[in-house]
Amino acid sequence: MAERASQAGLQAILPAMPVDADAEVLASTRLSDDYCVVAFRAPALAAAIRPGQFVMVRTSAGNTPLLRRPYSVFERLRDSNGEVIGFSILNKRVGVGSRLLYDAAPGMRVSCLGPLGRPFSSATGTTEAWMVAGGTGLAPFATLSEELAAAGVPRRLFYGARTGSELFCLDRFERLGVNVVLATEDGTRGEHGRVTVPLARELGSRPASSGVVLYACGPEAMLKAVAGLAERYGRECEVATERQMGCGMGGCYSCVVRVRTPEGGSRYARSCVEGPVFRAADIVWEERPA
Amino acid sequence: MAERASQAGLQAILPAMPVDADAEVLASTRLSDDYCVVAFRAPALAAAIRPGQFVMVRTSAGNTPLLRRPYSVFERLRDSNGEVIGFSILNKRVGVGSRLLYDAAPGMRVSCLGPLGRPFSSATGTTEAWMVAGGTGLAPFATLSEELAAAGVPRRLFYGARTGSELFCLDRFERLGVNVVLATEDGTRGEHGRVTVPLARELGSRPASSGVVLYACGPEAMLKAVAGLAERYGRECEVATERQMGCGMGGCYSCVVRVRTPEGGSRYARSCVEGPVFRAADIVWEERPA
Amino acid sequence: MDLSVRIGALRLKNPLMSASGCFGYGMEYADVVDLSTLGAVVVKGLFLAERPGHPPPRIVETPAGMLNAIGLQGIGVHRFVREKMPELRARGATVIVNICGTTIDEYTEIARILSDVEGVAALELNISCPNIKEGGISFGCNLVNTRQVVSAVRKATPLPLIPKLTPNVTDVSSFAHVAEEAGADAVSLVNTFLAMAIDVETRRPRLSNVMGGLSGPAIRPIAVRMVYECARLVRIPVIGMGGIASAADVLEFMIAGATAVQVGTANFVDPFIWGKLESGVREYMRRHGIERVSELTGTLDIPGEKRA
Amino acid sequence: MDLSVRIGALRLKNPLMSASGCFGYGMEYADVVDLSTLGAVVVKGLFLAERPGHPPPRIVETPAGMLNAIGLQGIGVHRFVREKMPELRARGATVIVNICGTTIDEYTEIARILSDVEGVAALELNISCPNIKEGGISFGCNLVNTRQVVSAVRKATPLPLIPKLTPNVTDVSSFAHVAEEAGADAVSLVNTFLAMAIDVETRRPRLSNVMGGLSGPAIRPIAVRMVYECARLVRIPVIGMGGIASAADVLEFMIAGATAVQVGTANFVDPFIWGKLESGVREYMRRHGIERVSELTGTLDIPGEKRA
Ligand SMILES: Cc1cc2nc3c(=O)[nH]c(=O)nc-3n(C[C@H](O)[C@H](O)[C@H](O)COP(=O)(O)OP(=O)(O)OC[C@H]3O[C@@H](n4cnc5c(N)ncnc54)[C@H](O)[C@@H]3O)c2cc1C
Ligand SMILES: Cc1cc2nc3c(=O)[nH]c(=O)nc-3n(C[C@H](O)[C@H](O)[C@H](O)COP(=O)(O)OP(=O)(O)OC[C@H]3O[C@@H](n4cnc5c(N)ncnc54)[C@H](O)[C@@H]3O)c2cc1C
Ligand SMILES: Cc1cc2nc3c(=O)[nH]c(=O)nc-3n(C[C@H](O)[C@H](O)[C@H](O)COP(=O)(O)O)c2cc1C
Ligand SMILES: Cc1cc2nc3c(=O)[nH]c(=O)nc-3n(C[C@H](O)[C@H](O)[C@H](O)COP(=O)(O)O)c2cc1C
Ligand code: FES
Ligand code: FES
Repeated sequence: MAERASQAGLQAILPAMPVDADAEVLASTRLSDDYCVVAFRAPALAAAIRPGQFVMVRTSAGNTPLLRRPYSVFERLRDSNGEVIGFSILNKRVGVGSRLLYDAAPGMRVSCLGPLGRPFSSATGTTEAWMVAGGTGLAPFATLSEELAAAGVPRRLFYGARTGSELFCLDRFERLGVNVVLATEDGTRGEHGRVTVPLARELGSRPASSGVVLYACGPEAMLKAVAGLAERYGRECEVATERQMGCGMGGCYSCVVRVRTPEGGSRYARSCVEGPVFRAADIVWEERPA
Repeated sequence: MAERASQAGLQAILPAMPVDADAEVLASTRLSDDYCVVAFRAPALAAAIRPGQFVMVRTSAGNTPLLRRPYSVFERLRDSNGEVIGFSILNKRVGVGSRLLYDAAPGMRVSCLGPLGRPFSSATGTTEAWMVAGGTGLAPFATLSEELAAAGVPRRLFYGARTGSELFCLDRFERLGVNVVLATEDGTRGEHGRVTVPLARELGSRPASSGVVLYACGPEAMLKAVAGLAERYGRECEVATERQMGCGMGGCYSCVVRVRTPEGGSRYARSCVEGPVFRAADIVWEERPA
Repeated sequence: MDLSVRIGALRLKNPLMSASGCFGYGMEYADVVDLSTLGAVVVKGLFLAERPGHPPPRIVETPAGMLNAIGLQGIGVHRFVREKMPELRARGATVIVNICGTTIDEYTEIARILSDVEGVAALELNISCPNIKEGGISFGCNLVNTRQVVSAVRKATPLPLIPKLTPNVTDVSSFAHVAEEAGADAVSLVNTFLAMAIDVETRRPRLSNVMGGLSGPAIRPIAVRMVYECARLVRIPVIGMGGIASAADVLEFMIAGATAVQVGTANFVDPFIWGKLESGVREYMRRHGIERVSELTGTLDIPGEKRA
Repeated sequence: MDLSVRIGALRLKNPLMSASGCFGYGMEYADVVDLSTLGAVVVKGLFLAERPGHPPPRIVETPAGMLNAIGLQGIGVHRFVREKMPELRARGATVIVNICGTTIDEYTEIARILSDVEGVAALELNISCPNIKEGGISFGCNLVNTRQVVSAVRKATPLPLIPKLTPNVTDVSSFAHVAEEAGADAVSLVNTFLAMAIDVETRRPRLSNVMGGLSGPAIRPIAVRMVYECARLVRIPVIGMGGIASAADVLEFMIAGATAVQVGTANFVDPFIWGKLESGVREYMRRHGIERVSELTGTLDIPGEKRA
């Protein structure tokens, strides 16, 4: 019942049917030895994208790897006339598929299936939006920042990484009028420590009436900590989860997140269709996938 | 016994131990929609190569395809000082591995194992050498022509293809002082018909005492026809066979050719170690692999 | 050109079906595939009751394949009938329901319930799931149990009955034979191969369930062999699957003896595969002058052997 | 760091062996590998007499794997002893001979002959080759036959005896168990999976023998599972193989329960793999503070289960 209800809700949010774009790599920009931004030409797909949605990228036409890899859409790309021509992803090299994307050269064609999944709730009407990003968890916040800017919602980004050289694309967020708060675990830039340190302080210093909404994306431990802070300070919070995904379409049931049911129990929800964005309060955080 | 004897002979001919060169692609020259020449930097491997030998090329670092692919060495490449710096292959796109090679871009690194197999018998002392090539069977004759030129042996190339646009690199052979006789099945260039048509005529017009030796490489049917002509006209003939090869090193027993034994019987010989070059008279031509 | 095939009393538009567990309950793919164009939609395995499934990680990728141990998370047969069937019917899908049980009674009860449901075209009897301890594969690895469960369900339903065989046995064709004797209208194979993968850094299994089922192109050559063996032995149709990812793979299974095929893992990789498979099969038929796709079934030509 | 492992009375320098049929008679690789650095060289399967083998095509590539139906072309045990053993001895190789027979008498006779040959370190009893009609797999798919052939060969030789098991059975661990009871010093597994591939354009089998054995990375997850099952059941060492292509794969098999491993198909792809595997294993041991490689065997850590 619960599943059905939320899926019905979903359909209302997700009118766009996914397409499989035979996307040309327009550019690949290396940000470090591990991180890069890959830009794809895919006008129809990109035009339909909403912040928080993802694409399933086929990193190899062969069998290594066999399955597609999920990536948040990072930027929506426009030509000089402002027409949407494609999108980019922020990719971190961690294994075989992300390595192929890291090495992708302009001109290559890559099959990208999307847009997929449930986006962030519309930020219109929000008093103030705080985004919390760890590592590649930055990705969904570029388009969200655009949308917030268009809606005139004050926006802030808490952005953490291991070290200063892994904080990327800050100018892009500053250009969008985002107030950026940085934290690094080794203290080389911004606050020393996890991104939740400045977040906790700022949450604590706001009156409960100030209407702050939280959006988080990053490592599981960070999401859990942000969810905890949101609960403690009584803030609405949405988190974008990153589970291993076999299909991205609801077909395989691999990508599950344990969520609460209205009846007080819990169930496994497919994060590719009911997520990747969930209300933090809906997730049963005790359980932790490997 | 027979196997042992011929292997002992082999060792005498093959002093070079195979190496696995992490070869950089220096250039890839497309000759047509299907054919290309790929040049590799691999000085040690190239220096050891003898005409008729082959390399096992790992066309993908992943599992698609899993096994290496055998290729005749086409050219020995030299720098401006005449130092051997690498080799090239003449590649026809027929399937997954050859397609990857067709698409190989300069700078890529490709693992090449070689030199492997038994080369053509030394041509020194031969009165006149006639090479017979069909399609990519042209490949081993570039280095053989060089060797023949160095030894001052008169040399001739009968070269056939389906159509005129699939006859490649003629200038290279003409520069080496090779007399080139062409044939195409559709008659668009050279003699109309199979390459064995001009070959049979020329063989027939030579006195038996004229000391012509034949070398052939190409499709199985062509090899068989050339072997038949060699027998009919009493010429020594060596053929370079192209069997499916799993390892190229004698390990898997996949690449067998049926050869005669001294005792009058026959046996399967591994073409990667006892060949790919065989005396045409040693092969039992009746049996035909798919 | 006639792509239709016959599975017992059931006529399918074409031989292409989604494999159970790889296509959700069908509606998940309604936006990208016109469900009515598939030979059949085989839905995710259903137990009588809802099941939570195993904790993640539930899948792991392996060379040219994947392991899964979903644990048959599912909504149970009642919710399926209520919530999913109306939509599937509305889309014109030919629905085959994959049914699972831990006891023979559970199998027969699900079969009885589904027999009365409009739009259920056939039942696929899952006696081969490697991911649950109770039931499932324990039926499928034992000839006596296979006979019992197939016979019992046969009595419980008039619907076409398709036992799905496990490849984790010495002689799969003997299971096909027993299923035929027990009244099956067809058999489908293969389900996944029991397998495991270990993270050597942590020395832990990569799946929460320790073991899972291997699917994908990696298993295709074994699956083709098994389909060939079964099709030679039994007279009922064989539905082949295991690693199909192209029209050539569809044809390979049919030539080996399959009347129809299912596609699982490849649908994850490319949910738009269905049109490509169909047009690839059509193109082949055109090229080879084949009028009816069913003519292809079991036409393997072994040099030196007489054609069956 | 101690890489040595013990297989019965036999001490091996390290756990890395060539798989039978994938390394010729050993000397083929002497130019690229110092044979004395391998744990053991397992040579190509030998019958008593010479065998011509099957006509080509003998191999075909499949996704992340290959099929072979070589048909055990071979020089027979007598020529092997005369022509190959002296060279192998001279190179300091630890030689394990893979023996095949069509009758129990043939197995025992080969075993007797090899027992007197200097430098033969152990016998691997091939009761699992899918590529010959007579003998081979017919012994390996039947528990009674397995017991008989292992017992008989056990009586015929004092050499360490290693039956090689086929994966084409429902429960491979029961075969390991029977082999142990019949006096085996170790078991090795897996041999190849019976499989086939069809050229859809000609509708003919791609192998002259119609069926062949699947090897390579594709089968690894199934092989790891089988090694795990056997190692849990028997006390004798298990030698694991099937798709090993990296040091991580070696470690995966050992953690699953293997005392040593064999590498087949990957040696075709990279004959220089041996040094890479050894240094990879050493690097892992360094990183994890492991002094003896044998400590790794069977250390799979299943959350919630007690460590064996
Ligand atoms: C909705 C969603 C959005 C994502 N957005 C981004 C993004 O914008 N940028 C980005 O770089 N990555 C993103 N990821 C993660 C990305 O999908 C994985 O890094 C990628 O799949 C790894 O593939 P691989 O072949 O390189 O790694 P593999 O070789 O498959 O695995 C290498 C390592 O990465 C781990 N891993 C594999 N898949 C995942 C996963 N889904 N999440 C976390 N760890 C994983 C494995 O456990 C293993 O330790 C996202 C994931 C999801 C589910
Ligand atoms: C000693 C030797 C030297 C060779 N030299 C050359 C050369 O100089 N230039 C060149 O282009 N090719 C050469 N070949 C053939 C080349 O190895 C094959 O074309 C290649 O392996 C095909 O790989 P693929 O992955 O593209 O084809 P696959 O996808 O594996 O197969 C595609 C088609 O090609 C056929 N095929 C596969 N392997 C062979 C083979 N070994 N011989 C013939 N047909 C095959 C298959 O049966 C199939 O029909 C040589 C082969 C040998 C044994
Ligand atoms: C994620 C996943 C879930 C599956 N669930 C089921 C199932 O519920 N019932 C069933 O009979 N088979 C199930 N299977 C097996 C498939 O239906 C199919 O038999 C197998 O995957 C082989 O086909 P493939 O290689 O095309 O995937 C599942 C397979 C996968 C990959
Ligand atoms: C070409 C080839 C020939 C083989 N010959 C034999 C053999 O003679 N005896 C045997 O016991 N196993 C034989 N095998 C099986 C291998 O020894 C090994 O069990 C199997 O290939 C799995 O390991 P891999 O995936 O590392 O190749 C052969 C395998 C291949 C690929
Ligand atoms: S990724 Fe397949 S159901 Fe979510
Ligand atoms: S290719 Fe392996 S023996 Fe010749």
